[in-house]
Amino acid sequence: MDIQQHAREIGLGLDLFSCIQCGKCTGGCPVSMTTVLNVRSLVYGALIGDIAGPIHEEALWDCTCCFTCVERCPKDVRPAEVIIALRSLLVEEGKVPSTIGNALMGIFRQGNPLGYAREDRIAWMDGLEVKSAQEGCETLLFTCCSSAYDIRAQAATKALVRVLQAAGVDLGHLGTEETCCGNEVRRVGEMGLFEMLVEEGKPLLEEVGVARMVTTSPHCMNTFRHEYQLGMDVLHYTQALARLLEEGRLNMTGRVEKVVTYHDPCFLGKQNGIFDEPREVLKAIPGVKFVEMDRIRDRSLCCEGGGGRMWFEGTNTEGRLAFQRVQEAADTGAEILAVACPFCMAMLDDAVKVKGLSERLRVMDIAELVAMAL
Amino acid sequence: MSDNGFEPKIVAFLCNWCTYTGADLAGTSRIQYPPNVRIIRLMCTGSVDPTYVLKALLDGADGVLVGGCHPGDCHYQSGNYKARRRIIALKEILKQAGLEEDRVWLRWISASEGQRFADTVSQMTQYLKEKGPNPMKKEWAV
Amino acid sequence: MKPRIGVYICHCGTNVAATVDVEAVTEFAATLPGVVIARHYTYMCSEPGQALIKEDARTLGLNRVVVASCSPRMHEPTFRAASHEGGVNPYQVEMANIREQCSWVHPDRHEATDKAKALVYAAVMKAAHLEPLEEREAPVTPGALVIGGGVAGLVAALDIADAGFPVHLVERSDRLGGRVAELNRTFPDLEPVAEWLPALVDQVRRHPNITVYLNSRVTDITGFVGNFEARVGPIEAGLAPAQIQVGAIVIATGYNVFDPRLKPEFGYGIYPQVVTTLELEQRLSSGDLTVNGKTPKEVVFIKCVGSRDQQLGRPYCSRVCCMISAKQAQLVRQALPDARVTVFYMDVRTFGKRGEEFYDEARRAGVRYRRGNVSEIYRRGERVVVRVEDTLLARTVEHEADLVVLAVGMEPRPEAADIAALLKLPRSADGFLLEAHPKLRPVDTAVDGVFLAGCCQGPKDIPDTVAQAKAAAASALIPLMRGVVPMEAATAVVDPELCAGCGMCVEICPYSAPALDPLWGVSRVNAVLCKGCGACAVTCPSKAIRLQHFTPDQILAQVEALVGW
Amino acid sequence: MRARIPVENQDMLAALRGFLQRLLETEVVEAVLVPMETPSGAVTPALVADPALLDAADPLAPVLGLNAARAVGPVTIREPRGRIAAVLRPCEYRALIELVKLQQTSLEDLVTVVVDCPGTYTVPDYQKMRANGGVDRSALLAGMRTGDLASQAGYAFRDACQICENFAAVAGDVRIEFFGADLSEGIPVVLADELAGRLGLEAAPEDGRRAEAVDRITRSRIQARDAVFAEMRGRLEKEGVEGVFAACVRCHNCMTACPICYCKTCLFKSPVMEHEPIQYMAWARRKGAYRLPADTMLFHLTRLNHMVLSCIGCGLCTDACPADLPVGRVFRTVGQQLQAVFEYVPGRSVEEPLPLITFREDEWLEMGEER
Repeated sequence: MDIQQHAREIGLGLDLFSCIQCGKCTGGCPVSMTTVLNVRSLVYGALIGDIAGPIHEEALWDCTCCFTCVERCPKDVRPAEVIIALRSLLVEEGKVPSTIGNALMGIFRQGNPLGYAREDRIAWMDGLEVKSAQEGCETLLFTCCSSAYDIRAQAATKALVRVLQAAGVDLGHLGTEETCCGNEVRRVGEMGLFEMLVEEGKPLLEEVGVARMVTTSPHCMNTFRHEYQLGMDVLHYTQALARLLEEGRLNMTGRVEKVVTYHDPCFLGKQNGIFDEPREVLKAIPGVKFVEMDRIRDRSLCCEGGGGRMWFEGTNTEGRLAFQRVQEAADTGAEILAVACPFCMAMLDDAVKVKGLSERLRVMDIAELVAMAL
Repeated sequence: MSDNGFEPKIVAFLCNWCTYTGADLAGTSRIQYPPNVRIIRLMCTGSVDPTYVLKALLDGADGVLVGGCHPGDCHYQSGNYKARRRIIALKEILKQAGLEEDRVWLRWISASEGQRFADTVSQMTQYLKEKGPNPMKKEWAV
Repeated sequence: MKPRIGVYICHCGTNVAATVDVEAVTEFAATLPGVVIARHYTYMCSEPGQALIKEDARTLGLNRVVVASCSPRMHEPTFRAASHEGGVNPYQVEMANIREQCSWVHPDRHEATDKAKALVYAAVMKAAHLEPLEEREAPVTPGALVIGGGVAGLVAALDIADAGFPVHLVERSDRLGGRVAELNRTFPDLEPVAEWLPALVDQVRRHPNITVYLNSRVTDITGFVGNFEARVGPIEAGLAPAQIQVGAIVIATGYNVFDPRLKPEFGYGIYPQVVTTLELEQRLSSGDLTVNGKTPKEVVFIKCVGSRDQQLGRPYCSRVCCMISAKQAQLVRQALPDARVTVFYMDVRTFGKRGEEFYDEARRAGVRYRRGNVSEIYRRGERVVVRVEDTLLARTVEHEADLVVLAVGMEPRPEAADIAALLKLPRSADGFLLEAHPKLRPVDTAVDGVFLAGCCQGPKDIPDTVAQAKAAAASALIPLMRGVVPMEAATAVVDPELCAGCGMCVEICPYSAPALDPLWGVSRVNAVLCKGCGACAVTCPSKAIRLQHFTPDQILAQVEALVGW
Repeated sequence: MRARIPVENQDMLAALRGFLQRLLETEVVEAVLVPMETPSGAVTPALVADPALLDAADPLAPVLGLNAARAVGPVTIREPRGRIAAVLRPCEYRALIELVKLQQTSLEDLVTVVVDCPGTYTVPDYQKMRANGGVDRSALLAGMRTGDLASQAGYAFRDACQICENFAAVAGDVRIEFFGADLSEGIPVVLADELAGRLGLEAAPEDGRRAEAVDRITRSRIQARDAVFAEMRGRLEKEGVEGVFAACVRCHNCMTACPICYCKTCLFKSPVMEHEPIQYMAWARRKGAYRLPADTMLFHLTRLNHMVLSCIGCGLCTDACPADLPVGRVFRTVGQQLQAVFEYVPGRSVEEPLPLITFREDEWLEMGEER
């Protein structure tokens, strides 16, 4: 197969020669126990230019791009990039799972993976006054496609806008010009589309001329920070809320008398080191009793929503990590599992229903909890 | 090219630990280069007095090569950094005083860079051949 | 004295003579000012060649010798010695490099001969200006300073003291013995530390030549090989510091163990089941291996914690963890015969004497070695789960354990940086103190008279530490036993009549060799500190300070010869 | 603090003398180094310990025969010494700062009194002016007020003064400011609060016209300076330094007059530069002819190399040259370029290290690495 021919190029291009095959990558890979994907083997295959043994094409799509393998590698190798490079080859050959293909098409045509109409991107604003960023604002709010279109996520988006406005933030939004950030596009290996999104998105964002952008999703924040080279401060909304708290601008007069635990999103925590701000915000909500799960921060468990997995079930639909995760949350005695990412919201909300935990546990966005306390 | 059989004279001030040894290596490796360069061994480029360079130029040397250890490699910790400033100052003075600063070359050449030493001498010889003789060679009133 | 110069052109077999017309060069040399005799010979470095120089020097009354042959980096010492035997000052010998920088690189006979003449001309001109120099010596203060009271410091101090010299041993903590005192038994013999360390400490404490300073640190060091002055300050404030004079210094400041909190994936500090190898030593000493009141059934060792890790800036192997793990795994097997003991490793490096055998013994004792670098630890009930890919199975496993031991690596002590700053000692990128040469001078440092022992130079086990301590002691004894240290002859000197006291030479010298005399306001060079780089001489506009053997008149004479020829 | 030195009867000189006398009487200092008029009418620096003799002090005499920074050196260089005040022009103060870095003088126990300078005349011109009706000081003071400075009819300011853009007192323990000052309420002075207290001076508001006057003169001086630089560069390019200095008689007067040239014995007067008789023959044969004394251009180029970075532009070298060579102009022209390369301003601050005894590892990284 073609992948075999390209393996050597991948090995050279990603400078895999530091790899000592210690297995730390695969040992930490959240899906390595449920699928045949073994990232260490792939690195080895790419390194020696013989990938025929370890490759299992469909399993390549199991990777959630949580980057635990990258964060843990003692030799500064970036194992996940091998998977992305191999996906890229599959994309070029058109060997993409149909659901992922549809998502990419939706982004290409309508600027969102759900394929909804571009005009409907601001439907969530119904009942809110949000300024057009193009007319000038202090802070640009960037809504993830999920935050804009997904009904459950929309509620969190609305709550966030109410909270930010209550704190006096001069907020603007790109309106229907807002387009998918492409974080997952790059990670499923569609490099051409990703480059196009950057080429079109970067001038749009920069022309607004704001010093600060706040994203609803850690995924958008990640690509804007590391792959767009924007001349602005890109914050996740939990960071923005923590700052507002510190400046005394966020006043919560209500109470949320609940036991709350928190799930670290991989793109916020492991990949960008933002562990404390979400916790600070939750602990500041009057009435909240905050409890921790065992696997948190650097050792958090992935929800399996990243890296294109929002659009692809995976080769093992039984042993979902989200099922484990909601059980762990329920075991802490928490009534609310707080999240800070629309993908985590979708995956965990679903898992609560499947595991029959709806009576005991609710999945809520941090912004929703703060809004309840306004 | 204005060769005309003109053979430039290059005086080289080389540090003992790097470039002089590099020149020795060019020798033991039998790497040929033009005989136009004549070497004066000093312990360190930090001891190359600009007055020596001026003297050579005013006497009529067609070129002066100062060779030392690469930055960070000085046997005496920092002699090459000091030399760098002095040569920069000297070249600026030469330029301002209407003398030809491009006759003075500073090069970092390590003990293992025999080839680089030979290449440098070849380049400099060729450059000076094209540039022509130092006018000071005939100037008696200096 | 009017120059009487002998010039000797070497054929170097055919190396020079095949390309350079040695006879023509010799004839030319004979015409140069001051030249009394010019000869050429097949091999000047041979016995008869050297005899020629000696003989001429005596019979013709030579006071300068010029040898045109190979690079001075090759045979300058040879010809200096030969000339000296003939009564010529060794510093009035000059060489013209007509082999490496002439015959070997310029094939044209005419060109090579012409250049050889120029080089000989310049050498003769310089020789005429050369001054006689004296190789002098400075007396040495008998005594050594040993910094650090661990095994390395103890052994080094004992050896120097046994050789009859006073030793000042400075230790930060309130006891001697260092890290080894925290250990239970040592590999590969499983000998209890208690059987030999207290005796070593006692020997040091009772030694009449050793003064021990506990709770103390070195706050200042000045001087140079043979004559260092150090200030030893008590860490507790209020006590008076001691000022001590020594001829040599041994640094034995040891190491710190890696703090595994910097690898958060292991949950160290969160789970009581997770301990370090150093903590297990203490548990083995006390005999209490229980966790949460229960005897462990599953014990896991994790290797390379804080070693071989680029992310943490600790790319090096700590060299002892594989043996420590093998040792502790065996001891755990002995203590808990019912427990399963598993070691997760990236590579097993049990090198050295009895190393591989010790690894064999560990496996034969029932220790299971599984290849895989543990990625994560989390809780499951009363146990913890070690999540790791067994790379030989290519399968990720969740290995439940009651006790997890992290084989933590070594890292430089922060105090070593202070000592390095005091003495201007270089450190390698990993922060350990740097030896002068990795092969030939492994216990020396860039500063003469300062030596390294033990883990301050890099991770090592006890036998290597002791070997290095004994080597450092022996090296430190060289200046102490000689009683004198040689001084560079070609140092800078100041003409006080010319010196205006501007202090620029003081500013520019990296070795603090020149200093302004407070009484006379002129610069003076401490010849022992001067390394002869000559940076000072360039700085001085009136050339009141000059580097001997490379003086302006000597170099300008060379310039004139080379341009003039 | 800003204060005013009281003036009576419009007599500025008397006011300044009074100020200096106050320094002595209040025991701020034990002596004052100040330009004094000798009984025969010459002006020279002198160290004055007797307040009564300060009646001959003339800090406003527009003449510069030597750079007083050189005179400060011997009286401050080491302990024991007296506490003194030194009255200096800005160029003298800058030379002093350079000499501090070269450890030829010390700021310890020294009160520097820096006076705004309208420009000075050479010693011969000044003597001639005195003999022919005197120097019109009120015209100079008026010019300093308005920024409309002109030299006296029939005379020109010294060559260096005509292109001097650093004529205003901007540093020193005491700054005496004439530029832009209307002087009716006294002479503006800037000094430390503590010193003002000891001298009994009270705070006074700023005039506000100083910047305007200084700016005006600066602009015209820079214009003149740049014209000189352009002309000098043209000459150096065309004739080379050997052409510009062709008429040098090797008297070394430039070196003697230079306040920065601090060597006890110049390298070019030392045995290093003595040659064997046959060496001269070799040169003469090689070039056909050989200029004597030898090494004349080497002398000038080496002097440039040794001290052009510290050249503060007082121009005394030019005045000292018997062959009327534009020594100062060459030094200033070359100096401007070189000082810019090292971002060095001579005389600005003792904190700025001399460029050639310091270095940074991360500078000129491409230098020497050419392939």
